[in-house]
Amino acid sequence: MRRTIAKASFHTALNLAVFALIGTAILAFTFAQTHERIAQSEEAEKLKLISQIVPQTLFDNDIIKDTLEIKPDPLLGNEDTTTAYRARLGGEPSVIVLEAIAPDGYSGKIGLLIAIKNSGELAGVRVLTHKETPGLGDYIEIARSPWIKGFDGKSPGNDADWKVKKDGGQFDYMAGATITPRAVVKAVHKALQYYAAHHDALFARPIKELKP
Amino acid sequence: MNYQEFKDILYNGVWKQNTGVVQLLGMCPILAVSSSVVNGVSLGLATSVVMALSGAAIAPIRTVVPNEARIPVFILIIAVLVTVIQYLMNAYMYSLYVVLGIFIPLIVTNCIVLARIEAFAAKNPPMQSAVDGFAMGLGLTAVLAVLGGIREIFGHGTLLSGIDMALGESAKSLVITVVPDYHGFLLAILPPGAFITLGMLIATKNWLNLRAEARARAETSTVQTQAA
Amino acid sequence: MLGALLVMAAIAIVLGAVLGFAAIKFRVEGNPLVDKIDAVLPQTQCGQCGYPGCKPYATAIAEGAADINKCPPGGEEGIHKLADLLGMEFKPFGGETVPKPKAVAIIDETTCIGCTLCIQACPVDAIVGAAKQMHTIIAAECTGCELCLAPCPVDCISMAPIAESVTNWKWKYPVYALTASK
Amino acid sequence: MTEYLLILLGAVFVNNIVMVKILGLCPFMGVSKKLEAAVGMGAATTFVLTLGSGSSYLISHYLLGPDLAYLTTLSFIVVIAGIVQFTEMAVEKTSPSLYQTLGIYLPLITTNCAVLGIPLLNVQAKHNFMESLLFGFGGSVGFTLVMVLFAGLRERMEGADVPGIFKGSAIAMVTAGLMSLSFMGFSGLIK
Amino acid sequence: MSGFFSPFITKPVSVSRIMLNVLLALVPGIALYVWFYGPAILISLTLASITALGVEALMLKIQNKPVAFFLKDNTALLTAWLLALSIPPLAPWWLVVVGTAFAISISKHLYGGLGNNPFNPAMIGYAVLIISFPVHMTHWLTPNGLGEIAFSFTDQLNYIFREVLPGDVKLDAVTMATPLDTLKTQLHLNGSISDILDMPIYGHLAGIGSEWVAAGFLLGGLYLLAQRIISWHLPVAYLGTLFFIAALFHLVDPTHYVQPGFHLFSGAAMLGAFFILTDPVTSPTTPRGKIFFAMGAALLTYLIRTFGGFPDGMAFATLLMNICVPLIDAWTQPKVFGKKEKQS
Amino acid sequence: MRTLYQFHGGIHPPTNKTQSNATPIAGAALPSRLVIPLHQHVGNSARPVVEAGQHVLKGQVIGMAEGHLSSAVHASTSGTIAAIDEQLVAHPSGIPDLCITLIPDGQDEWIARESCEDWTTLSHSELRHKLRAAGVVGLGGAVFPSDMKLYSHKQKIKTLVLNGAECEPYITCDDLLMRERAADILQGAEMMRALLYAEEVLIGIEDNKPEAIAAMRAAVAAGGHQKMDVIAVPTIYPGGGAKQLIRVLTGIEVAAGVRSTNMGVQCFNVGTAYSAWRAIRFGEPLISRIVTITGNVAHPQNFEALIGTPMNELVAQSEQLAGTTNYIMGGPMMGVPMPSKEVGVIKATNCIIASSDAIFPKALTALPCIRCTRCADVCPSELQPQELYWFSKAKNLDKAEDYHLFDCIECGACSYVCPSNIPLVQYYRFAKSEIWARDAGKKAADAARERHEFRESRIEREKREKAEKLAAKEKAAQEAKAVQPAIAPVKPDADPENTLQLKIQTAIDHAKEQAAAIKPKNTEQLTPEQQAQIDDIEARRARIRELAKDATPT
Ligand SMILES: Cc1cc2nc3c(=O)[nH]c(=O)nc-3n(C[C@H](O)[C@H](O)[C@H](O)COP(=O)(O)O)c2cc1C
Ligand SMILES: Cc1cc2nc3c(=O)[nH]c(=O)nc-3n(C[C@H](O)[C@H](O)[C@H](O)COP(=O)(O)O)c2cc1C
Ligand SMILES: Cc1cc2nc3c(=O)[nH]c(=O)nc-3n(C[C@H](O)[C@H](O)[C@H](O)COP(=O)(O)O)c2cc1C
Ligand SMILES: Cc1cc2nc3c(=O)[nH]c(=O)nc-3n(C[C@H](O)[C@H](O)[C@H](O)CO)c2cc1C
Ligand code: SF4
Ligand code: SF4
Ligand code: SF4
Ligand code: SF4
Ligand code: FES
Repeated sequence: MRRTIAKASFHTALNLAVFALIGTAILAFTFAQTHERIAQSEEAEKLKLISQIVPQTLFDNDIIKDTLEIKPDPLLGNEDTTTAYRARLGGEPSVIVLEAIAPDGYSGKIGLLIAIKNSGELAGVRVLTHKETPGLGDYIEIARSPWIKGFDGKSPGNDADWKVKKDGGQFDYMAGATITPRAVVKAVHKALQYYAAHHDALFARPIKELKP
Repeated sequence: MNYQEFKDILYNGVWKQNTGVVQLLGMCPILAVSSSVVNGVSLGLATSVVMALSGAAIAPIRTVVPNEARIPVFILIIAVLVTVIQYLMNAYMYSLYVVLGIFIPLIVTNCIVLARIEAFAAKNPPMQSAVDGFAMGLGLTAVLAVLGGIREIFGHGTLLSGIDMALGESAKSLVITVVPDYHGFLLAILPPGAFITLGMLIATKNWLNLRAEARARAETSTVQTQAA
Repeated sequence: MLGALLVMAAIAIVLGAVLGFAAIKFRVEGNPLVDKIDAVLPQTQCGQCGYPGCKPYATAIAEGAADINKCPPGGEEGIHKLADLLGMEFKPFGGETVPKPKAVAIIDETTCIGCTLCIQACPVDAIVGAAKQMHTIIAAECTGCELCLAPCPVDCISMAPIAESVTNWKWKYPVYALTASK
Repeated sequence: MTEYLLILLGAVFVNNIVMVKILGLCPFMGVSKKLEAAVGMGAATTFVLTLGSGSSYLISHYLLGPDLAYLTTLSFIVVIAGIVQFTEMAVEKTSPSLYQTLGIYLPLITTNCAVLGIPLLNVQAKHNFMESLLFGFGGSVGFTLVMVLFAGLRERMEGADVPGIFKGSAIAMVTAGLMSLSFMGFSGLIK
Repeated sequence: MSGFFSPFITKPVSVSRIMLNVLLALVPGIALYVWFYGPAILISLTLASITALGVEALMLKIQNKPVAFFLKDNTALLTAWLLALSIPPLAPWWLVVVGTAFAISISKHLYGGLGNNPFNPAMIGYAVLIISFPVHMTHWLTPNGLGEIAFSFTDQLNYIFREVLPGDVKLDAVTMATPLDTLKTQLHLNGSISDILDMPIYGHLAGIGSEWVAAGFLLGGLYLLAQRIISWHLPVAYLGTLFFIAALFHLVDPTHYVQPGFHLFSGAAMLGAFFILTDPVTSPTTPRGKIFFAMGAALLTYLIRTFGGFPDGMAFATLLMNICVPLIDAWTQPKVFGKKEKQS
Repeated sequence: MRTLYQFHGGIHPPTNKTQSNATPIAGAALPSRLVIPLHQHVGNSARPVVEAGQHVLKGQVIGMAEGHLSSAVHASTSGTIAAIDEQLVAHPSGIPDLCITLIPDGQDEWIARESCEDWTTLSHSELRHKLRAAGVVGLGGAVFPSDMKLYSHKQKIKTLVLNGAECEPYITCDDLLMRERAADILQGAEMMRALLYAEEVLIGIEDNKPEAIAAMRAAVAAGGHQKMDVIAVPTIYPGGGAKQLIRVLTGIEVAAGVRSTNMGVQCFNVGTAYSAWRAIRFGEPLISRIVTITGNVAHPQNFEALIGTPMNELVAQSEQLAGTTNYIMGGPMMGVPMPSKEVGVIKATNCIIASSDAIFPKALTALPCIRCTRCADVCPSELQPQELYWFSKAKNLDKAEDYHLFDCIECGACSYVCPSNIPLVQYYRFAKSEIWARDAGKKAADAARERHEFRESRIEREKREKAEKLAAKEKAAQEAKAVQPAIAPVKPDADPENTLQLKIQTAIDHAKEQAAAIKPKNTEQLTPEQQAQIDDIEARRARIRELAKDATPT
């Protein structure tokens, strides 16, 4: 009995191991072949998104590489460390791209990508993630409506303006769904305040290079 | 493998034993990824490739593997194939990869893959197994395409939206707006819509089968009367 | 690369060893499913399913080699039971396999020559008689399998459908035509 | 503590793996014709999924790490398949009565995509060990719950006067759709 | 033709009479609705009724069932009315049509029609609509006198059928979020209960107007009880549980959780307790089962209203509990005669 | 005052009793012919003991009780047996059954009767034997042989319940019997009490029969019966069901599948008590009973009718009106429609309703069940009729059984209140018969499996033995050969197949000759053993033919 168990165990183990090794080898090979390309794709994608809100004319550096780690901050609403991207024109800081989270959406957190010009003026905002009601609260997505473009060019200005029109502010909303825009407006406003508070640190060198 | 055999396997996979509307296997991707034609077809094709390759890979080694390790080994092979495809998609079709999300690795556990391997590849030679896998995958793709089409039209009023993700920017012009200024029947693109639409498809297949049977019966009876 | 290989090899070896161990340690014999299927079959032993009897058919089903809609004496109810037992979809009779009304065999005593061929054919010993004497069928034990018909050299056995009487009469299913077309 | 409770309840109701996440549908459709079968399948899945979630966490955290992340799928599924195979053999031998109820479902579990889906979601959501376990357990309890409810509905519907072409899987699919519609009522309950 | 078998006599009750009585019981609520909100609701009731009868006839025809025979049973009409009462009266015509058609065709006739459907058709219709067209489903009419401008019957007709508003009027001026919804929104914005309830849309117990509509439904419900068309178990267990849970939360934190009376008289609670949960086809049949069912529905209603993503939880609570009905029924079977306790 | 209990549910259909209970019981005219079925009771059919053409006297046994559970059948009047054959009987199936047709000779001449002044002189088993011989069966509807019910097995019975409830609408036969023959009923009750060793006798009568209650109370007082109570019970259908009445009178719930005797109660119909008394005291077998004739007739009334009287002859005496469609035996709730108007009155015939479209309108087309639970509210067995219906309709027999289908007493209260007009009871009857048939089939299959397996093992054994024998023989032959190689040349024994063929061929020819001749019974020149064997087979064959004719192999 003992011997057969040992033998069977050995046999099965060997079998499985051989296949596992072959499989792993193939996988490792594929990974090695593609991972560079994957990283590139991911970067390209990110760049595509960033370039939607950061005008081509405002930078000449490799934004993706010019990054900064941002620690959790109540003004940004982030709970984990996020990455900020910095656009420079002729070496001078021009735009910073921050990630922020609006915690009080209708059905949860709304993730935002916010580009702020050196002047403190907004370059653009995009929604990264959200769980708002499809068809009602999702007009904040660029794919659904241009609403989010309403932030373009806005500057911190008067606090009272940073509300939806219904509450006496300057931002549009869709009737029947004000919770969502309220949350986004509030979050963008706070991000601007964060920027104002940390402007210098944000553009400080050295540039943290992405490891290959 | 002759032509007839080839045709039989194909017919079996695409229509008679269709995974989506007959065998009801591999349904998670069918339901989750069929909110548009492009998504559906892309995952369907990826699955077809995996099925064909795994059929071909497993058929020759089926005798070597001891019984108790059979499932782990088969799964291992499938997993390797899937991961390879996943990386290729990740590298070369990034946006599509993002949309299909978790469902690419889940091809591994897509029941239809293992089910076909157990039911077919474990008993047949590699060539046939590959064809069978691919035919099954095609059947799946067909269901995904129809389902995706219906849901997309009802939900958004468009067809082929997102084709640029698969074929590149230039393909954007292929998107068809079926109903302009459409309100959007959101139910269709949400999970309930997926279930209900698939239910309708199954019923349609049942109906077609019934009709075909009735016609066949009518034919045989005319033949008989003629003979008489 | 090496790390990957090592990790996977380790996982595989551990798992394989455990499985191999389990395969021997936990080996079980027999297939209780066959008995369960056999219990559902009508035991007519007629072979209409294409197998020499109910048990062989049960074995074939258990192995997945036979469809569940092959036993006419079991009727649709039998198929339903098999489907339930095996977790499969119901499948109606197809082609020539259709159930017939229940019947018993009757030997016409005037022509029976006492050849005993029917006795040898009857799978349930429902025929009594000895060589060169009239044979007779114990109706209560006859399953109606018709296996005795073919061997009889003088065709003295016929099947008589079991007639409905006050004792075996059944209440009918209340039928209400709920269709628009009368 | 509340956090753990929310993960658990969220996995059972709000983000039900079948109704909302659309995973594990094949057993959901296939093994729900009879109540007992549904219960058996649910119990078997709960066992394997909880164990699988835990061991996947350990593997991804201690064996793979970030460098070998590309082996995630491969290693998870191989281990899960192993667990399933081992459990099946062990149960068959040690407890024939349990095997009667669970046995035939065990091999089917490997091809339940929830079994791989949940560990992968765990990795995605960066759950810690306890959270992974709870998420796995909650997910499979949710799976069991809807399986059992669905089986109840299907057993009842056997007597319904469903039009011919919808009999069987078509109406079951529609029912699953209406169930999932009902489950949308939970949305937003846990944010 | 039916067979000729015992019993040869039957009591003269019929399904259509029962349903007619239920329709009748809805009238007080509808009358009050018209009184407070104007006649728009009558338009959607008519629209829904026509659609329901049309779709029912079509589905019967396709299945080769006797059309007139089934149309006479009044159930399609009842489904239509209950659905029309649960969607905003100003909803565009196509919304009513889509909802009713879905309710009758998919949730009723795919299952074989009357008596076979596991889900409450009207509530399926409602759920489909609120998920698919949330915008239109949140535009409720402002009660008479509260709105900024008068909104005449022709204006309402114009809006329902052509989605146009008279000249300078904005939709916001004639519609509002329901009292429940407003409460939720305001709480979200950190309002406190007492401040919120001071808003002009609230009356004695709940929304001005809507509380009276609810009272109308309560009256109709009492009529149904008196007629023995429904049993007391469901409404009492539902309203009781809802009251109890609401009271519990309210006692713990009165600034965030509104009074229990508010819950009973807002949204669909009254309508649901007497007319929706009580749908005999989709609710349990055993007395104990009815109580469990209603308690579950009340709990879910409260949770969804207070913490969930929808302004009212009635419909989803009903549907979720509908799923459980077969099991509730199976597990609450009463003991049969002679099997109670062993006597010696 | 006694506390009465309640049972769940029940209904109050219009009673329609006043039509027929105003006139006293009339004697029915002697019919032109009597068709007496041999199977009128629960249990085995009686065995005919007369021959066609034979003259019989009133009360003469014409059918013998066969087996343990059975009852005798008697000639209802004197006359000639015209036929013993299959005829339509009072059974809903409309399938003919074995009947004895008797043409009365008009003399109405009794066979010698054995009366008994004092039954206490007889032993209990003698009494039971006499009841059995007199063909006394339950007249409350179940026609269960009464002698069987009067056997007090070890456990002691405390209460004897006499069922005079008569809860079904239209029927008044027990009412009239109690009004007119109360003393005899009570005598029967005393005798039953003695047989059962019961302490008390409770007589339950629905309170819509005040005259009967008064008459019975007067008789109790007059007869000086001790511990015997006449109790007015509320009028509610089915208050006369044995379990319901026992519940109302004693508070005991007789569990399903348990006999009431296990709980110390036994229940008899008042008519049964009356007939039992007549059988013992006057030696009169059960050849007549009180039958209510009502419905579409000019003079609804009760008759004392002979068993076997064609129903139309009886109804004619109440003057059947135009528009009568068919007859219903029993009441409107549980009665059965008769396959023909000519079928004979049987022991179970308590009432014949001449039905017309006005009295019992055609059932409306059923709608689907809306689960309104009105049926559950009235079910006296506390079942969930809507579930039973759902599963019966779907032919889901196991589930129907799980929901206690067999506790249904088929009272019809559920159908009565159903707003969808569903013939619920029909579905239950269907499901019950299917389950019985299925269980019978299952038993047969098990028996067949056993026989098959036995046969297999026998063949296996025979083969083995044969092989062993052959081996032994061969060995012997070889040894023999080795010893004496040249002596015995092996016989040219053609292979056995062939010989068999040959034999068969001759046999076939022989058979053909025989068939040409007129049915030669080759029974001459047989040894007594052979004769006995053949007789045996013939007898068995006769029995088998009978079986094949009327029974599933059970
Ligand atoms: C099903 C449903 C989903 C909703 N989803 C959202 C949403 O995603 N975002 C939002 O702002 N409001 C949503 N609402 C509306 C809110 O409940 C609330 O009515 C609204 O935000 C108040 O806006 P108002 O002040 O313009 O009336 C939803 C309402 C319903 C019924
Ligand atoms: C399923 C269902 C959902 C409903 N939803 C709401 C709701 O969200 N809020 C509400 O106040 N009334 C709702 N109603 C309508 C109320 O029953 C009733 O029509 C209400 O009194 C109308 O008043 P209101 O305009 O103040 O809402 C709903 C009705 C049903 C049947
Ligand atoms: C629904 C129902 C109603 C019955 N009603 C009566 C009745 O009114 N009177 C009666 O004597 N037996 C009635 N019976 C028959 C009794 O249950 C019981 O069989 C009978 O009283 C036993 O007495 P027996 O053996 O003398 O017939 C009824 C049975 C059922 C199922
Ligand atoms: C008391 C009562 C309540 C009902 N409630 C509803 C309901 O909420 N929704 C609905 O569609 N039908 C309702 N009906 C009608 C009917 O039962 C329903 O259309 C069936 O579900 C259709 O099969 C109700 C009927 C009654 C008698
Ligand atoms: S067909 Fe005949 S032999 Fe085969 S299983 Fe059925 S009864 Fe048995
Ligand atoms: S007697 Fe004939 S029909 Fe009957 S069981 Fe035997 S072989 Fe079959
Ligand atoms: S009374 Fe009729 S409709 Fe009502 S539950 Fe019973 S069977 Fe169904
Ligand atoms: S017939 Fe059966 S189910 Fe119906 S009420 Fe009577 S006992 Fe109950
Ligand atoms: S594909 Fe998900 S369980 Fe089959």
